[in-house]
Amino acid sequence: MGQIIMLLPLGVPILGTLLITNKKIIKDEYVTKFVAGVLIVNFLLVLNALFGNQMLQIHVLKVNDFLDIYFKIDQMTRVFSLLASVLWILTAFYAFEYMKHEQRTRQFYTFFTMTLAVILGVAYSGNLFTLYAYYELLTLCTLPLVIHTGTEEALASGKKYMIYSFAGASLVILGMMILYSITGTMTFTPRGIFNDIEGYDQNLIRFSYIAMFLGFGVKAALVPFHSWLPNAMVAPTPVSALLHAVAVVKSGVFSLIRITYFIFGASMIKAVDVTKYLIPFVVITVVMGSLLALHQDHLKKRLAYSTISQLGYILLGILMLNPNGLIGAILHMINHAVIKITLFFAVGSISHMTHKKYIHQISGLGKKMPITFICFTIAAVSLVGIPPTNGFVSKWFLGVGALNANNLFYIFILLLSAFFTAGYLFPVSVTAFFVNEKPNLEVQEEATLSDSLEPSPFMLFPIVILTVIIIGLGIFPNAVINFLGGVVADAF
Amino acid sequence: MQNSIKLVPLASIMVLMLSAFILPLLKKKSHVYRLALGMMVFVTVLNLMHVIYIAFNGGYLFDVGHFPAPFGIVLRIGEVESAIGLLFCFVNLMVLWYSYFSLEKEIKENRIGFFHTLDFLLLASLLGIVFTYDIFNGFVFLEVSTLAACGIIVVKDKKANIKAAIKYLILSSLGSGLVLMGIAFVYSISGHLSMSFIHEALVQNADGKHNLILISMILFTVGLGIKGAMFPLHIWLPDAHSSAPSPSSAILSALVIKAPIIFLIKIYYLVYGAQILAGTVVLDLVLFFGILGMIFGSLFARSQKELKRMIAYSSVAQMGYIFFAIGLGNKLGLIMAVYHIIAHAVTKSCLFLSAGSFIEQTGFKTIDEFKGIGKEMPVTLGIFTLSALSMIGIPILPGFISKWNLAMASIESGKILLLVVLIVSSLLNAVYYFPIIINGYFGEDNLVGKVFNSKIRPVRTLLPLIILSVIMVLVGLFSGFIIEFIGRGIYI
Amino acid sequence: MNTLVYILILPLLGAFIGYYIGTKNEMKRDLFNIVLTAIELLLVITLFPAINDQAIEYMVPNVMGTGLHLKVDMLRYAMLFISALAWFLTTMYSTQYLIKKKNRNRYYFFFMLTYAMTIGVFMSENIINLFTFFEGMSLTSYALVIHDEDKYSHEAGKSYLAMAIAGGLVMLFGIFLAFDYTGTLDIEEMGKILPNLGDIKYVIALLIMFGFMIKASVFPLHTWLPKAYTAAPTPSSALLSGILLKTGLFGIIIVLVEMMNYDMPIAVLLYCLGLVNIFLGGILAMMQRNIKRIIAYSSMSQTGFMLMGIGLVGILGKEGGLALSATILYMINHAFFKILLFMGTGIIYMILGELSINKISGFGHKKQKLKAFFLIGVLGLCAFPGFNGFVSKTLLHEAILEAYHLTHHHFFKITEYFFIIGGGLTVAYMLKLFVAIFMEKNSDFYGKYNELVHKRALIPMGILAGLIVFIGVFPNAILTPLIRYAEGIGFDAISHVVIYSSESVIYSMMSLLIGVLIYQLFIQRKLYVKNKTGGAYFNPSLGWFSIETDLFEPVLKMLYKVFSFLFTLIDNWLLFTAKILADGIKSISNVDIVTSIDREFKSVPLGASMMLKGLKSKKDALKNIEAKVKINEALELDLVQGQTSKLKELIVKGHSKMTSISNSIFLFGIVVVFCFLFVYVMG
Amino acid sequence: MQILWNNYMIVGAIFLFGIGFMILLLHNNLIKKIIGMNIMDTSIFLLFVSLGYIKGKEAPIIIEGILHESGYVNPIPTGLMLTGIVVAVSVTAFMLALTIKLYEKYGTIELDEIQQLRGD
Repeated sequence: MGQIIMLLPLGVPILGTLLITNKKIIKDEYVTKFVAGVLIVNFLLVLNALFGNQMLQIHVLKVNDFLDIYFKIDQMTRVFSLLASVLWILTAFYAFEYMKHEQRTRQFYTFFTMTLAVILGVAYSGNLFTLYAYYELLTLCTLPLVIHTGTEEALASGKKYMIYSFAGASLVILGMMILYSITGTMTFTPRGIFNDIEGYDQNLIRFSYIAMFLGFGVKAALVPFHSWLPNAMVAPTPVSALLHAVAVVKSGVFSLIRITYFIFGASMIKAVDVTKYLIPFVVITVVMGSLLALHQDHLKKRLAYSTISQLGYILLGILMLNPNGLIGAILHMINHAVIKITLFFAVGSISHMTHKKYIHQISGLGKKMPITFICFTIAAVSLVGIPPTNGFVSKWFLGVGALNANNLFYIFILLLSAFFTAGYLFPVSVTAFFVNEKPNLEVQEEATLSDSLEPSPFMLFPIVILTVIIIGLGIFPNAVINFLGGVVADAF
Repeated sequence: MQNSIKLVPLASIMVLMLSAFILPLLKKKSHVYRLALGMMVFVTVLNLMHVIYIAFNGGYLFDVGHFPAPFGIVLRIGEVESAIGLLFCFVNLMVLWYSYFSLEKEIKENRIGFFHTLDFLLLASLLGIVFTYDIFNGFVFLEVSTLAACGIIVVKDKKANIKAAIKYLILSSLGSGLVLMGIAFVYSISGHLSMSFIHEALVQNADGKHNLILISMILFTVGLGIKGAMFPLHIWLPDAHSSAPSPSSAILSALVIKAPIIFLIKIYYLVYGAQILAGTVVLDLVLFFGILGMIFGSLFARSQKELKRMIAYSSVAQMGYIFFAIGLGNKLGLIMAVYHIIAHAVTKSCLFLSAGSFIEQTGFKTIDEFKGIGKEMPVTLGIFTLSALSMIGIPILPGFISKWNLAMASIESGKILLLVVLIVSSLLNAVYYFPIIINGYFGEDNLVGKVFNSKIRPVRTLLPLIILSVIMVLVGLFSGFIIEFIGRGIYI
Repeated sequence: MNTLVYILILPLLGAFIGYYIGTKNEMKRDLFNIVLTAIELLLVITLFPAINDQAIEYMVPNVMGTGLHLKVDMLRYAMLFISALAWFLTTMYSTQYLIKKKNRNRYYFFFMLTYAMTIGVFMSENIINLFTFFEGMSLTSYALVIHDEDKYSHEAGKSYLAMAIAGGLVMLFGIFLAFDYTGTLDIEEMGKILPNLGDIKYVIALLIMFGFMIKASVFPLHTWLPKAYTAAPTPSSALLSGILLKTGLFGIIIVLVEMMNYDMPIAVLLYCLGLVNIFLGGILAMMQRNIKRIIAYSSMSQTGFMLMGIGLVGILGKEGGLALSATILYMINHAFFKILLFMGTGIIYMILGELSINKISGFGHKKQKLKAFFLIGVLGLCAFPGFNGFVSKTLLHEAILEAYHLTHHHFFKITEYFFIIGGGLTVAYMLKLFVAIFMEKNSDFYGKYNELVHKRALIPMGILAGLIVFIGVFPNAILTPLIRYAEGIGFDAISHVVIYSSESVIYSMMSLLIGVLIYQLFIQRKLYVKNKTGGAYFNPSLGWFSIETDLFEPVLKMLYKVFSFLFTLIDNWLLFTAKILADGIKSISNVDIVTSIDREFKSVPLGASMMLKGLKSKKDALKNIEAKVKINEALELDLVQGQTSKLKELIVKGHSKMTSISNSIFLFGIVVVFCFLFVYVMG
Repeated sequence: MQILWNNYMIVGAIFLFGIGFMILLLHNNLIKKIIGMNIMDTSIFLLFVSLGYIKGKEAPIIIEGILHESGYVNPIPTGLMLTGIVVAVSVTAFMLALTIKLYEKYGTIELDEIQQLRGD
């Protein structure tokens, strides 16, 4: 019985999607309420999966030992599913308001809910085959969201997103094939499936790990395959906020953690010594992301490049192969998700209210939209890693992890990139608050300068809650850290 | 009852032959349809029971007319033959059921009877090829199938049809000529025509006649290669498929090019046997043509303008997969060849029928004109997408299963580099299927001026398509059972 | 115990409540702020008896992961006291000063936040908390620096923030290393482990001190100071130079004393940097015309003195007690007279809105009260006997002599002379300032503006002046608790110190004399240009090589350009190659191919055919390419150009031809032959 | 060369097959192609029948009475070739029908002309 309940979080969103599609059952005005209901129910289900501590697992379809859809809950699943469902609800509220002036909202909500089901699938998957199946489905059901606006440019960026994702997926398949031919099993077992180090063909394992790392790296915006992310910014803000800051890229990172610590195992990777091939990619991602963000004048593009650089942090944390590094990576996964989604929401509400997309246009806007910009600044401060906020906590663990791997170069890279992060985030809030030449609000000419342009409570409410979470996680991080202790216990 | 089930293969051929000649006698169109469908349902049910029987009791030899082996014609019925037989009957039933609604739009009124006759003859000869254990008998059935296939191409007498038919007939008769010459050489060595006796003769005195065996093997390969659309010899396929009416192009692509391959496999492993085969390089030749087919088939498909020609070239690519599987030479490879025949038959017929209904409803031919068709015929494009996804290799669907196991087989046979070929070709598949789907469903300018559900076909006409796609998904889901079932009957 | 937490939380809450009240009514908010800072001052004062005998600590569990660990000993208490006093006085002062300025509410909000952060820095024992408050302080003080929102303040704010964050990150690097080697985050425990770590400890010390050095504007990292102080509104620049400068020095003391316990090489380094700061600050201060800039450079040179004091603490080792208390006293005194001077300039700026000496010379001639307070401030700064500056300078001087006796190293003898000359420099630029503003006679300022100088602005200056004189006259009141603290933390007992001894007075007279000499000879002669309307100072140092604009910026810009070019290349290498490939194929496919030449003649229009008769005979010669080329040149007529068709069309036509029946049979033949070859060759 | 000499039958058949193929390949006229195909088929039948031939034995046709069973040539290949001939004839018939249809549609059965016409 427990297992059926375990499957519910996956089933409910899919059921919701099917219901949304036909107009008769869900009339147009009930769509948003229905979506909210589905998401909240799903959140409760994920919560109850959180507290049951026994190892729930279920083979939905086991044909042969390779082709089986196998779901298992462990600490890592809980972390990712909780993060995803919380942020999904907040984005839903934000989207209800934001999508008012967009068209084809029904199609948007269908794929919006379906993506949640797929993300939870990725979180719950117990073996690499299920993970790969959901990973492919993720591309398919996020594609319509990316090309939602339907313009020529959106189609082009959708095409590019597709090409990158499928190339990545085929790399992953390549790696999986070789792995399966060596080991014959692909279920996630703590500390990896290779119990003894020798007895396996070293360079086959090395080749398979590199292939899978780069394959999943495409979704985690690793350097050579990252340029789909800035282009995907053409999507409406809730999409680019949720998907390209949280869901899609994090599923890439989540799967990397899965294969590194639950398939190959840290000891095997150390033995095979494969990280020295991958570190250059990661380092370039970190520095390049933040440096190029300095160039972008378009707000969302700047945040996109910042995502690339922050994901590089997480990958660095994974490749450190020590407990502190892993905690730092997962913590940064959570913190970055929360911070980046706040930044995107703030940028979204700016463009929603004043149709301004460029930094030079938003001078003096801070006085009109104080709450939005305050939250933006707090999130920016946290992303740079200034102590009282949560960004610092994860940078702290990443730093300590780097030291355990006795590699000072990582810390230098982390701090250099933190400096660039300050370089591209603070000017935004400075121009908003402190630059005071007359803001040319041609749109709201008749609106007197004094009245505030704050977005409606639906949009503001998620932003404020997320900022509170940022500060709360920053000041009381211990709760999260010992929650992650469980994950590290599995991995090492 | 126990041994009467063994009559099924011969009975189904006989019944089809007889009803083929009764059909033209009927005057009214509805009588023809009712009789044809009735016969088909009857034969399919027979085969279904036969497969179940085989599943429990395994294969057997059946002497036609109780004449013992060397002289009488013997039918060898194993797991593979019964499965393929069931597949052929089922697909033919679905295609006929589909054509029940749309045939009169493509063919003149009085030709419908002839179409069904030719179709039954074709099916009978295909079943004959699959079941027969005597190579000359196989040759005769081969000839009958060629003429019948030419017939159903020409039944719609337009300029392109006739030209395509002539080209197909000339090339096929060339092929049959080579096959006959091959039979002549094999007969000269062994003095027998029944496969088992030839095999024993070849094994005893194979030493002296080495290059005769080699020549005959090449002749068989090239001869049957033309009929099975091996890559360089596939030129007749695109013209034949694109000009023929959609039901017949579905039959052509799904069944007609499959039977010769089964015959080729039987000749390789039942006549020559694995040892002699391993001694020669013929399998590498087949592998080479398979790889060429996979890559260039997709490349040509990408550059096609018309929808049906594109799908035709995709068949060439998929046949490339089958020849690749045979060329690997190990047991898993052969099993995957048979499995891919089943998967491809179901998927391709689905694709051709949905493409046919597009062309029939909109009257357009080229892919660009099908932009925004998703709005007008959502369900049909949905089915088209599902089968396209299987082609591309989305997990759980059959396409992925066969790609995955092919990779395992190629690793088993030690040729790791072939993985890259597999990956590249599945990527190329995606390249030419996705634009149709994306432009069908999304894109601002694609959907302009398209009325929702305007060109929909009534649901009952779509029923066969829906059943086909459901079966396709089931073939994917229960691939484990199918592979294991085929594995029991494979010839190595 | 929890008074420490109250002291920390009060200004934090006050900031928010003040902002809320501010939106309602300005007057109420000013009153609220003054009352708040007054309470804070009282709370700090009540702490004194407890601190006097031994340090008090308080631990708030698992805030910020590591818990908030607050500790106040005498050193920290001194810092707390001056910041509480300074904030109280500047709040009173700024309520009057800011009337003309806009968005005051935001100003007070960040004003109070900086106050909370500074208190946090002085109180925190855990290095992470120290770092947190330190970073918070730079961010909130940034808002104070760019309060005027004009181009100049933005430029100053940018370099201030950039250096603050860079410093913070380097410090974080040091903290990482310290945590890795010592395993603990408490400064005291670190102090036990770090000293015996081998040469890595110098790397850690320097990295951590880097952040503090920026805030203390030590030599190479001082470039932000003059810009930030002049750009900021006067009360905040007073606090910036009075208190925030001290946080930097406080950090350096913590690292040297508590973490590294008097490590000799670091002490010597600080000592030399102090010297450099003194001279650089002094010379540049002399050159300036803007009075705020003069005082800014003067704080840089005073920091030099304090750095020398800290260095001496390290050098003297066990006997460093006196040097430590001298440095702390110097920091207290410097806070008082620096804030006083800034308040003075604030009043001038408030009234005239102008800061350059040439424009405001003679303003203060008739303003008796302002003149008196300003004079006390100047004398305090110049270490005139009887004022607090004299006390701390003589103590420092004693420490240098003691260091000389201890090490018998001539280096200290020379640095003692530099010490005196440095004092002289201070006197020189202070004279320049005072004489120009208060001594010059300037008719158009007679009697005017007296009523504008309000009581609320003058009271704080009066209190400060009183304190300066009090410490000057009764130094032991402050000195004895400091000395007891120094003995408390392990220095040797300090014999009774005589301040007003004869040779100390002689030394201060000597530096005064040098100052006057420099003023007469250099400033009057060189910098003062006589022209018909009277004199005007000019500032030669504008053209000088300034580290920031000539060294840091060009290097950083170049690096930035190189790397961004490299990364943009990496960024779209995939698109780049794809585009090149696509263009390549496209260009190949539509290269023009001249098809057969003979057809061309058939299509020649009739008129031209007569002309071509003669050429017909050569028709068959045209088959080869060379002939064709020659014939083209020969035919200057506008002959119909050879029927050209794109290669692409050729391929498509070829393809359709290729799939015709006869060609497919041909292909079949080729494949059969190929198969035979393949099998036999490979077989 | 000795092998070629003593199974001249196969060589002849292959040679005839080559001629048929060349006709099929080079002539544009459809009828000539059909003739070429027939020649190829007959060459194969010749090869097949020649396999059954035993020197000095007669064809298995009953003229007077049945000779001793060893007197006859191996009958199986000849029997098989009956079917082969039937197949070849039906293919030729079908081809000729298609040629007529082609003529109706294109007005010519010269394949290169059809090629140009079809250039649409």
